[in-house]
Amino acid sequence: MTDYSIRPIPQFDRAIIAGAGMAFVVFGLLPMFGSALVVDKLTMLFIYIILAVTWNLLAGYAGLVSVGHQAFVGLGAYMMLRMVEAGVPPFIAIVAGGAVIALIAWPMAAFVLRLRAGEFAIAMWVLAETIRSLVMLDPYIQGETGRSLVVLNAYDPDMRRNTIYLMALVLAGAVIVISYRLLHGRLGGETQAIRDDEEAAGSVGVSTFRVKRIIFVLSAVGCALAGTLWLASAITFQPRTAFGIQWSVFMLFMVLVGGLGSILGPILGAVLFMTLQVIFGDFGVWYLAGLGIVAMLFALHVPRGIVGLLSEKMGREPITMQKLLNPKRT
Amino acid sequence: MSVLNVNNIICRHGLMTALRGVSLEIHAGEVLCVIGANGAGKTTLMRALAGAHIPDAGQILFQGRDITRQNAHTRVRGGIAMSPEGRRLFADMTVRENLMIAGENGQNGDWTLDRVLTAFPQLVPLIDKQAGGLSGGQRQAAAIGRALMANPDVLLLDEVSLGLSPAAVEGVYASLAEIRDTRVMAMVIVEQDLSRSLAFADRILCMAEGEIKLAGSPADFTKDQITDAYFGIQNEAPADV
Amino acid sequence: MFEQLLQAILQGALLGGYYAIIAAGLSLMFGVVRFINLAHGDLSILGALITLSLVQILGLPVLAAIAVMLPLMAVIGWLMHMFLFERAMKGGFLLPILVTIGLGAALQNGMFGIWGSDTRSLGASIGSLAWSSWYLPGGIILGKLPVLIFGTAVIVIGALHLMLKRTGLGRAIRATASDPEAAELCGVDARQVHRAAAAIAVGLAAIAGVFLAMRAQITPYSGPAQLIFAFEAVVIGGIGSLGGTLIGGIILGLSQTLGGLISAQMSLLSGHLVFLGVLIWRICREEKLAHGGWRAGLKAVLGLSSKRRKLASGDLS
Amino acid sequence: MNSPDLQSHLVARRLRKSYGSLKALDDVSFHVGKGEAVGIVGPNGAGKTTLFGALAGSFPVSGGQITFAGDDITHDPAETRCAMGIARTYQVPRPFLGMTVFENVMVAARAGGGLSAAPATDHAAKILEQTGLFALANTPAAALGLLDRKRLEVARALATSPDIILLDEIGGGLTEAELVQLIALIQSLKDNGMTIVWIEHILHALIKVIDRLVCMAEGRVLAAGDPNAVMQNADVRRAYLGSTPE
Repeated sequence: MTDYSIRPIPQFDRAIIAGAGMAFVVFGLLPMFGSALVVDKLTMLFIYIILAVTWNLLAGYAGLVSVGHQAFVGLGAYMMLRMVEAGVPPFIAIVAGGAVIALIAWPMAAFVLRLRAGEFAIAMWVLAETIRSLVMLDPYIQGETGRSLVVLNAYDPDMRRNTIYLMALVLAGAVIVISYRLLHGRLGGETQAIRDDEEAAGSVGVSTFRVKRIIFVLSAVGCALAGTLWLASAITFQPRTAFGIQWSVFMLFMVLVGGLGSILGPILGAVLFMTLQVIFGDFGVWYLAGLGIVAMLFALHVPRGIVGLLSEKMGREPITMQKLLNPKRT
Repeated sequence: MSVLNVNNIICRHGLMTALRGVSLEIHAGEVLCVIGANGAGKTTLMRALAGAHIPDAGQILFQGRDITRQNAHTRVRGGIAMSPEGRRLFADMTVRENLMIAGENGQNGDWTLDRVLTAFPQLVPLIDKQAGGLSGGQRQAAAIGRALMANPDVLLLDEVSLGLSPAAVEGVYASLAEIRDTRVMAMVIVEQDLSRSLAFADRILCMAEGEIKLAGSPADFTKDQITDAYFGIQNEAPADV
Repeated sequence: MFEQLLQAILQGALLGGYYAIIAAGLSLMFGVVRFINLAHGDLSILGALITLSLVQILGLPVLAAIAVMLPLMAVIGWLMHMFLFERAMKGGFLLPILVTIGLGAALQNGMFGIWGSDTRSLGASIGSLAWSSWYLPGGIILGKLPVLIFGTAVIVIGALHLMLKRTGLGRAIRATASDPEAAELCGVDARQVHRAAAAIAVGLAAIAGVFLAMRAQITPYSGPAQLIFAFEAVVIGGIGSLGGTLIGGIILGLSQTLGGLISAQMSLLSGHLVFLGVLIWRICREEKLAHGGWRAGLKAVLGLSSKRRKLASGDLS
Repeated sequence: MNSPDLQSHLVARRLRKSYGSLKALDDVSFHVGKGEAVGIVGPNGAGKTTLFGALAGSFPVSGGQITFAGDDITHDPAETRCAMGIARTYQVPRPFLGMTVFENVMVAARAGGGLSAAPATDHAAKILEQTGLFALANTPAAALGLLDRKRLEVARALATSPDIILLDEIGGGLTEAELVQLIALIQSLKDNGMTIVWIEHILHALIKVIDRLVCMAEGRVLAAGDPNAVMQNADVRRAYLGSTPE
């Protein structure tokens, strides 16, 4: 019998993880000396990271491409609005408004997850539109006009900005850590097995539907949290923006360019996306058209994104979920 | 004169090698029957000849021209047509439409709808029925008729009698015999029925494990030689079966 | 009240013609090429905007503009299939979705860049057709344009149907849809057939776009909504049949106009709800078949399977 | 050896499965006793693999009933059947291509075997050793050759700790030496009490292990029983060779 052990995390990956931990602390201290503009931009970056990581969980690991997850971004924002209206303190509503979306996504999964690839993608989109129409029926939202989170104006602007910033930072960190931990456990293997071959996964005992449903609900909650944070920083809720298809395009861009189905990919993608937005954002629609073209080119020519290119250079993927067996001949 | 020359082709399905260096020659107007057990590589050979499977190595010459990398539809237009394994009729189209497609996209020649219906009279009452509703024998007749509509110089027929009732097999072979006796087109037939092959073919080819084990005129071999080659047994203890 | 209802039913049915045209293209791509093009709606708007420019800038008559635009759009469809879709299809089911949504974003924003954000319409260029109506007995008013659109839809779908049934290209398309390899073995060049299907699909989208621009205002961002309507019509009518697509379009049109009787907001919503209803019914029926009965099927859909699992006892040592 | 005292473990009664007008399974009844090894042969398109799919729950059947250890499992999904102890391999190997060999086996050990992380690791390592894959544990499944993919099929099925294993043409394409190893492995599984159903074209391999042989053709069972008797059966010879050469 050969003796063995599970190979420990490589040195380089540990360095990245330690670096990320330090970055987290530095970002945590940043409001003490960063300008309001920087804090705002970084808040947006964290929101993008949440979106990219959760969408990657769905598409990259479970193989479910949705172009309707704006439904949850919008719903999260709407829930928060309603909770605050009902008297919940806004900073609590940021988290609660996101979490409560799980109750909607759970029954929804029962139907949408039975659809095949392309149908799932568009059916999600129709659902997003349906939910937007339903939300617009709420008289409080005033149809297309929307509503503002006026309660937040009662807080000191700096305090408000910094609190939202810190919440975004913590939530982004939590989303990264939770998805990392989750994918390292049993669920991660099962999810990838489903992505690679759903029927074969079932035949080795993976409860395919249950696993997909868990991932679906998690991704919904992630998007909803991004939605609440976005509402908290933008203040105004307009159904057309909150439920807009642009969220899907952004998520797609970040994940594709960063690296679909990798841990680092969506984070790198979000950073790159934010950078591009700061530099080229002034070009308006041409910038957005460019994003579409770049996403298309990456999908066709660099399907594993920046992380794929990095892996080729390094000879292995940085920060994988791979578990390796270390044989020690005895 | 040889119409088709196959030189040492190798075909892989992903990681599995289905043909391990097969060479053969097909003469104009001759009938060649390919026999062998499941997994011997017969169907892959047929698909390689038809252009549905491009070989990983080797060469295929048709009337002296290299067609190794030519795709299936170009070969049909050049004069090689196949009735594939499983018939593969277009189920929601009528028999007439199934036949017309090959007629419209194949070579010109004297195989027309009328002639196919004369050769396969069982198709006459079915001509406007959906192909999906036909019985096994009718399907086979339609599939062979479809290949004939392309007016090929080489007609490839995979698994002719598989799944057919004895009466249907008789019917199909009666029609094939007429075509054979005109000696206009070469036929390559994959046939599981050994005695049928021996009776019908000018030459037989026995395959096992992706190689040709035996080739020649049926008269040249004993029954035991053929059965052994069929099961891929070479000078081993006789099998228990 | 009764008149209003009748009026709504008529309008809804006529509107269905428009949906059927755009849906027919989507359905053709899905049925023949097995490819879902998420930029289908945006291509429809592109066709409309090109027509608009030909009319308003070059001063072409509307029909001439359409005659110039249609072949152009068909060529665009052909080329897109050749350079984008064929490659995307090789990458499994993920890539087509990713590529076409990227294409959609590029098209929408590119069109915005070229044509600007103003809402536009062909309504002004088609004279009295845009607003004149027939007055039927019983107070029913029938707009000439909706009737024209519906009539064209029936003709276009009928022509498409005849083309598929009666012509060599049609047979080749159907054969390729049913079994691309068997079609190849009959001498059909499946790749060219796929490209031709893409060209026809984009052409249909463009016709629909022109009609949309005639009866309503469009913006570069109107495409996604059209895609959704097309998809809804296809699913309601059942994938793979042109007649079904027409019926699906009419049902969608009816649900929207009838919903519109309740309130303006209910119009789109009721269309979506009918679509979701059909989808849910279809899923439940599939599960019923798989699980041997409605109750077991419904339980399976909701994940309430009551069967207790036993752990395997056999272990090897 | 259709001995009546064998408790029937997995039983299929009058299974039907149609794809359009094609009857892939046409009233097939099949049973295997606990600890028994049954071989299945038949020409291409006989419905052998479809029978496996029906038994393992890969798709719903059009009619008929399947029971396992007395429970009706006709409408249970594949994962439930796997957890109950039915494992299958695929004729064309279907490894999880994005994962390593070890990870492939781990998924099966955890999901199908119901083991938690540490025991699953031990179990997986043991099975990798047993199937000769240990040295390849960290190789991506996509990089495996056909033979190793077939080994991985067996390893993954074994990792779910099954009572009964359905093996679909795992011997095809192997060299004679590899075949000997494979036969030894299957024999050892049988000796440890595992029930085995094995589809195989390589008759001489099959016959070394099995107690009973079933021959299928055109979606039906042509003959079943003692392997030699089945192979002498006139229907079987006709299905395989056509009418025998005179």
